[in-house]
Amino acid sequence: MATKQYAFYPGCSSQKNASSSNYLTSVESMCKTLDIKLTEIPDWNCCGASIGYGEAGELPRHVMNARNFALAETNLPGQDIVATCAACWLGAKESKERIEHSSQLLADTQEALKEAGLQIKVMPEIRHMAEVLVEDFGFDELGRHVKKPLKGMKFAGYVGCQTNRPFGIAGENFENPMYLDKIVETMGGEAVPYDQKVTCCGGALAFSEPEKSQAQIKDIIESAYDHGAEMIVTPCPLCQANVEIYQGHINKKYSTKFNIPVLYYSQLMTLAYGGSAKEAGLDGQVIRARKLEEFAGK
Amino acid sequence: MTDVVATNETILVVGGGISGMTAALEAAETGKNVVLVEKSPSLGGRTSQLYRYFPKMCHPTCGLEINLRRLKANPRVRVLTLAEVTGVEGAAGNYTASVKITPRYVNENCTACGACADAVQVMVDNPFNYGLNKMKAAYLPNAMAFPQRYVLDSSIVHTAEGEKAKAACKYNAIELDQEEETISIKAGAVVWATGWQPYDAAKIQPYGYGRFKNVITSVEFERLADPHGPTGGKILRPSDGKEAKNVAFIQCAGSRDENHLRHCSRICCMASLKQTHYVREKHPQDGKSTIYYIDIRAIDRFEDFYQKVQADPSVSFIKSKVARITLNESTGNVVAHGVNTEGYKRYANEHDLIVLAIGMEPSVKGVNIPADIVFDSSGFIEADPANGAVFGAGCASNALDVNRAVQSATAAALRAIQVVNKVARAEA
Amino acid sequence: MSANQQMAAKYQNRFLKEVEEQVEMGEWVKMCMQCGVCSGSCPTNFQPGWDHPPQEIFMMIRAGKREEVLKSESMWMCTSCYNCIVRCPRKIPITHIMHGLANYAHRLGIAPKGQPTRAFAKLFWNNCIHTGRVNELKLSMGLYFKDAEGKINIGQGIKKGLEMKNVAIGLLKAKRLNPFEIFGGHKCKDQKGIAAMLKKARELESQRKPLSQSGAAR
Amino acid sequence: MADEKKFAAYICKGCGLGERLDADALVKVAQKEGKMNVVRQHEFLCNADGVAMIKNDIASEGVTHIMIGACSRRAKTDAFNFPNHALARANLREGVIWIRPHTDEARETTQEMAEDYIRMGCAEVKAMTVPGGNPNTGGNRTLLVVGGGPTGMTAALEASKTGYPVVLVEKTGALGGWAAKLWKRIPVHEPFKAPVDAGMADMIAQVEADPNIKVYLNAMIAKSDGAPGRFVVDIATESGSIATEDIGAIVQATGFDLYDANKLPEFGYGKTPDVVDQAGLEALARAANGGPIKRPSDGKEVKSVAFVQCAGQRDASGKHLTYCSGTCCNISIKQAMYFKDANPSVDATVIYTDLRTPGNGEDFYRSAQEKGVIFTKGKVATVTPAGGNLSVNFHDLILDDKNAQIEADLVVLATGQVPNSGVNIDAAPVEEPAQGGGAAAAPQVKIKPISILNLTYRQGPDVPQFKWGFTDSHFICFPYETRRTGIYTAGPVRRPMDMLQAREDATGATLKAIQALENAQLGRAAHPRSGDLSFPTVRLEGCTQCKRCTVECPFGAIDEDEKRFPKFNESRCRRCGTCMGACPVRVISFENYSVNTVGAQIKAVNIPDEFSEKPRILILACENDAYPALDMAAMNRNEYSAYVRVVPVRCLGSVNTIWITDALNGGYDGVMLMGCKSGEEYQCHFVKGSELGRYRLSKVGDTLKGMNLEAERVFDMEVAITDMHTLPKKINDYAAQIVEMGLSPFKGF
Repeated sequence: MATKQYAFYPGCSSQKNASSSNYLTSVESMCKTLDIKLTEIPDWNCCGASIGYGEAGELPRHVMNARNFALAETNLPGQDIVATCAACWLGAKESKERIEHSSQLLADTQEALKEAGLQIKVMPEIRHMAEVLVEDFGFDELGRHVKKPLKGMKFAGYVGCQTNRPFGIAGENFENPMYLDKIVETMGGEAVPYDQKVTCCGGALAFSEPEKSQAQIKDIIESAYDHGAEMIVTPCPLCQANVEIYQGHINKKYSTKFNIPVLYYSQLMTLAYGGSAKEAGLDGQVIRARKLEEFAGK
Repeated sequence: MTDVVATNETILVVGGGISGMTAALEAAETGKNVVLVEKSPSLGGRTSQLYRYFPKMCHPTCGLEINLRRLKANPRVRVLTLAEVTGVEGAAGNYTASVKITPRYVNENCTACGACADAVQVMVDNPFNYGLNKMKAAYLPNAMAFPQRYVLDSSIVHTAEGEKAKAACKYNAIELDQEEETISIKAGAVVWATGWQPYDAAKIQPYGYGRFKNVITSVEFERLADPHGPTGGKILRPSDGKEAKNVAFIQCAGSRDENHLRHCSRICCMASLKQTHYVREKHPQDGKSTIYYIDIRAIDRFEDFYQKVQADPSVSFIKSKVARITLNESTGNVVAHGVNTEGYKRYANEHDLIVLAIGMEPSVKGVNIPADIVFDSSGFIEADPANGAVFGAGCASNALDVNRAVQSATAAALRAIQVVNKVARAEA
Repeated sequence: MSANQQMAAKYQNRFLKEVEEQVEMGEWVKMCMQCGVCSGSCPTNFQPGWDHPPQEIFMMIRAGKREEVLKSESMWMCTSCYNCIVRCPRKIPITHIMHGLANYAHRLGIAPKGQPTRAFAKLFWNNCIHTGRVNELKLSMGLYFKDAEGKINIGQGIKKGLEMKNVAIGLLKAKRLNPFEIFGGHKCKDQKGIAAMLKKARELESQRKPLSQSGAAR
Repeated sequence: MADEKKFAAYICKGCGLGERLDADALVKVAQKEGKMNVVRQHEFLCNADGVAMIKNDIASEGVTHIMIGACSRRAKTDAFNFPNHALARANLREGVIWIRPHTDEARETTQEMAEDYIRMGCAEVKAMTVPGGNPNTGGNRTLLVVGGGPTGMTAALEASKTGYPVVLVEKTGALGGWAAKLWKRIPVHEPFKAPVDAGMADMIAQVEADPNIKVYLNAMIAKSDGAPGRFVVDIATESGSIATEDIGAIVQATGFDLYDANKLPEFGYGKTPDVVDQAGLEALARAANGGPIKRPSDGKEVKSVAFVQCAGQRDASGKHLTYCSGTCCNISIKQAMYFKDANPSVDATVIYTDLRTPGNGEDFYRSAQEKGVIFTKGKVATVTPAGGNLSVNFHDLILDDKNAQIEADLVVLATGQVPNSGVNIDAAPVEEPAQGGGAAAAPQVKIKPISILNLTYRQGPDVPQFKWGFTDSHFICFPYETRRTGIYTAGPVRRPMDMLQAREDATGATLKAIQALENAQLGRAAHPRSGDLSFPTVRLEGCTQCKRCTVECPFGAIDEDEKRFPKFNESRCRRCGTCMGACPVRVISFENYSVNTVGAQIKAVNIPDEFSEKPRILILACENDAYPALDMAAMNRNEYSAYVRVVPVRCLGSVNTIWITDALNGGYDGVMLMGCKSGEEYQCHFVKGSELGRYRLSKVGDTLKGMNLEAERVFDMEVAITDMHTLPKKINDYAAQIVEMGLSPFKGF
């Protein structure tokens, strides 16, 4: 019987072979160490993401999330829903709040769910994985499992937007959240202070208006470099992807020489917990994290 | 043991700032007996920490001197410093207040000669200057301090330093064995004049107070401009002691904000307009002030003060709530980012120093007033019959400027007098 | 109506009321006190093409500038970073209002034609509700091979595809892009249920916010 | 107090005085030159033992006059407190050892300085008599309240509640003032969300039911004569008969009038009835009685209304009101709610440049927004008719649209308050030209303002005005400082304000009025020398009837009697001594502060001969600001010249030029005068004291010429209490300048 059990909501990008499958891999290894049992919500569906607004409108978006709530509640009663993706977490949390605040919306949601033979009886809690680590475990506990401290490695903790605003992690500061830096330090690494910690990466604009989002990504990477970071670490798949995979384009456009690996906190933790490069999903880096690969090899 | 003669015809005034002093003096000069309780070691309160007043640009210590003269001349007011009211029982015309008195470790023999301060080496934060500098652990709270008597910081009392101080005093003024005591005082009516405190600027995250040294609050700025202050009146910015010539003022720092203080603090606009004068006073040639505002609230007779500042070429106004402040790491300057809403103009302006026109929080907030009192949603004491003979005065009752606070305190004094007169008639 | 009267027709609350009825969180627009902290907090605001920041959009709504607002690109530039929400001194859900305005303009069919984010949003949603989960490959292919109006455009697709070649190869190497997604890939089992559920939801929504009595007719 | 005077001097050796000074020598000075009957020194004079010694001398030796040679008169006042005894203090600590270096070279001059201060202290105390209090008191305890609006009624009710009878005079036929004409008022309690009943009916009922309050309606003040505690007031009633009342003190609550909207033709006022001012809107709202508000022109229900803020206010051009009335934003918000509460579909727009809703007004503002009132930051240019409606043409400052327009059924102009303060007694008698050019539109008939109080005072029938017709007051620390003792103004006549503030103000003014009559009864002074029992007396046989005292008194305390001699009304007097300073023949004095008490000190100083190279500089320092500044300089151990001798004065206004000429004749090399800032932003606690003093001193030049001395030998400087860092330098510079100039030839005459 695992110490902690959660209804797992991986989200579209964290599926096998999807754009953040390496996130999934490392989360699984991390959870093994921490003795966390994640049970995937059966037949979960997409949260609609923020960008969903354009076409979907209000109710359909909430209904999509409501379906996941209902599925979680029926199949995994009493378990909090845990999302690893910032957008999934935010979308779900938002829908939960709205439905809870409007009886009208709740009624409509139930009516729509009925079409899929579902119903919300109890509204489950929606948590982000980082939230779980900080609140249900705490840094001391997370530190207890460290076997190989990430000594001498400098990371820029890139929190970004959606794990930070508007909800954020309880007790954190919107402008300068510290939890990610603390995780890095707990794993024995060094978190460099820099001023782009919560700058937006451009989010969905990365697809539709790349030049706009890439301008923002450039600022983030530049500042990370300027403040001596060797790698960037983030809790958000979209941030990870945006900041990592467009470096080539940015180099072309701004004639920069960016080549900085962008990782997930779960990858660092897996490694610090003694996991292999594979368990940490390092093979999933578009920009290889050589230093970490060597570290894992040792 | 502190002994205080008080009866049901006595008026208890809580708070020794300008409102409390006014209430006490007006009542005493009308022939009533008053006990004035102040929690810090000397009277004067927050106004005594201001350099100048708007709109006359005169000095608060000038009025304080008069009030102290009135006090020295008036045997009807009994002043207790380092004293805090911890409980009030009873009802209108018959209250008993418990007052906790913290030791000063210096008795009335003190002549304020300063020998103890010369002897002591330990330095402690100077609260009168909002901790912007340090002072000897044996200190006179400020140049105007009344009672004019030194204080020993409790941190040194039971140390060798304490002994040094004691040894240095020829007049047996230092009593290292003084202990905290609680006395109870009878009163027919209570005037609650505990004033206000600056809102915690660190809570306004985008402005980086606490993260950026050169972001300070308006109350701290007053100390920088004051010749009695930590810099002797030079506006030196905290990060590197460089003279600040290009200064920005951000209005509604905490006020008019659902995330912080819901009310408008009333004084901040005028305070910033006033403080632009400080910048010009210190740097007539190349001083530059910028005020970021939502609405300039230069109310009633103050309007022409605003018009004069507007006419000053060294001051610019930008209608905008600054979105965030960042730091220029190379220069130490702070950069205000935002949009001028008059016609949508974006800006990122670099300043030597940014002053947050910090909001006014009633001091009663958080402190539980030991009597069940009706507050408004901002924590100010409301005028309400349910309060019996406990009357709010000054900034404990509303966000007020000095002039209005004094009016409010004078009115509170009359309300208190009405109660004790009734008692007197009953007892006669 | 004379030009003057047309002018004057503006600044009447007609459009504001329309927004309150039709737009998600639209009832908050009237609460803005024009401090501008949202405008200053918006990340894309500091880039070209961002013609009206939120606070200005709100003022335009109050001023009855219906066409200018609904046809504006501005709302479509929201990156959902939520800076405006956390800083607004009136706690106005600005991000959602911007989304709501975009969606309303889209529903009315007067949102800017060829607005890439508008197109992507449509594409994304259809992609994700098709099987219940996003098919990233199809999504990106769609993004490249369909123009903003949703029409297939091979030439453009190949061009964009080439631009993105390195990215794609990178992801492929990293096993973060699965070519076989093109033949199905991730999907929910109960697609029927999802479809029915969403159909119902759309019905209900259009009942709650019937366009007919809205400004669309005007 | 027995005429038998016994003088005692006490010299303290504490705080380093013993080490730094030759105390025995000081004792000798006090005995030989000071001619003190008893002289003692003490190691630690201010402690229980030292004070006991003094009290013992009072008891056993019958000492009546005490000279303390110790610290500043501002220090240890609790210890050195001997009621009913004359007290002078020689400032040896802050005045001498703390401002002098502790060196052997300095020792001689330091000792000389100390000895002079002992001489001065002895001379002063010998010239003093113990103040006995003003005998010319009055016992009237009735308050006169002028004005029957909420301010006046509050004053009446509060006074009655405190146990004082009230006479309330209202010029109209009903109580309530403007407030009685309101439909609703701004809320003053949580929740600050909606307009509430103005509560005037209750208040009027309370006043009418109060046996302590006597109300005169349709009545005016025909004559106010006398002084606090003994005013005699004639009240002209409707019937034409005159009622006479004995009054102790007066509260003037004459309120405000609306700014005349006819001066705003550009906003269409007067051209169409559908443009109203705020009072006009209140009338419409009362007529509607909670139902939909109809517009005047055609009785059509108002579907859209626009509020124009700052109409004729905040106008730097001088054409209209310069100031902001402070209340109009909340009033317009309230009035917009009238419409929204009756019918939410009405379009209500407030056009403002700065929305001013301080304190919880912010809640009221938010509440209006929730109700759908629209706020537009803009500047209105014109209001013009447009097809049966009105078109408000303005510059939208947010969208920067100069040609923005709002069509409205009704337009409300927020025109603000004009104080109703009677005659401006300081106004030049000559007909002033019509204000600006703007009002010229309507040909102006100059109506002489009607006096409100009709005071029989020499200086005029009403209280002096401050700015823009608002009645005078110090305005910051001491809002109730008045230039007409015992007469306190309250409410919008002092400053534009809403009802809540007005009622608070009225309550405060009532206390001050009660205080004034109580103090008058005891013969004590009012603020700032509250409790002072000294009062001015005049030797009429010496008076030349030059009238300077009657003209200059900042408080209008002095009238002229039928024989045209000055008539002092002591309980109007504030003891500043300006009259004493003004008197060319020096016949005015106070028991403990006179031409002599200061003159004697000046003469007592030992003047070294002109070859000694030791100049003497007299400093006459305002005791409220300059003297404390010198004290604080000393506490900071900021050193300054040993050549100066400082004499505190009550006010620069009390400085009589004779002191200066005597000093120069006596061989002083220079005189520094330290007074407070004068002029519009005056910082003088006697309002005009320092200004009048300066004016007088500007004439000293001729005297100097007469003596053919350099003009620089008299130096008048403005000193603020914060100058403790700069003051010592200024003193030293002046001393150097004097040395440069050479010593005065008048020594040893």
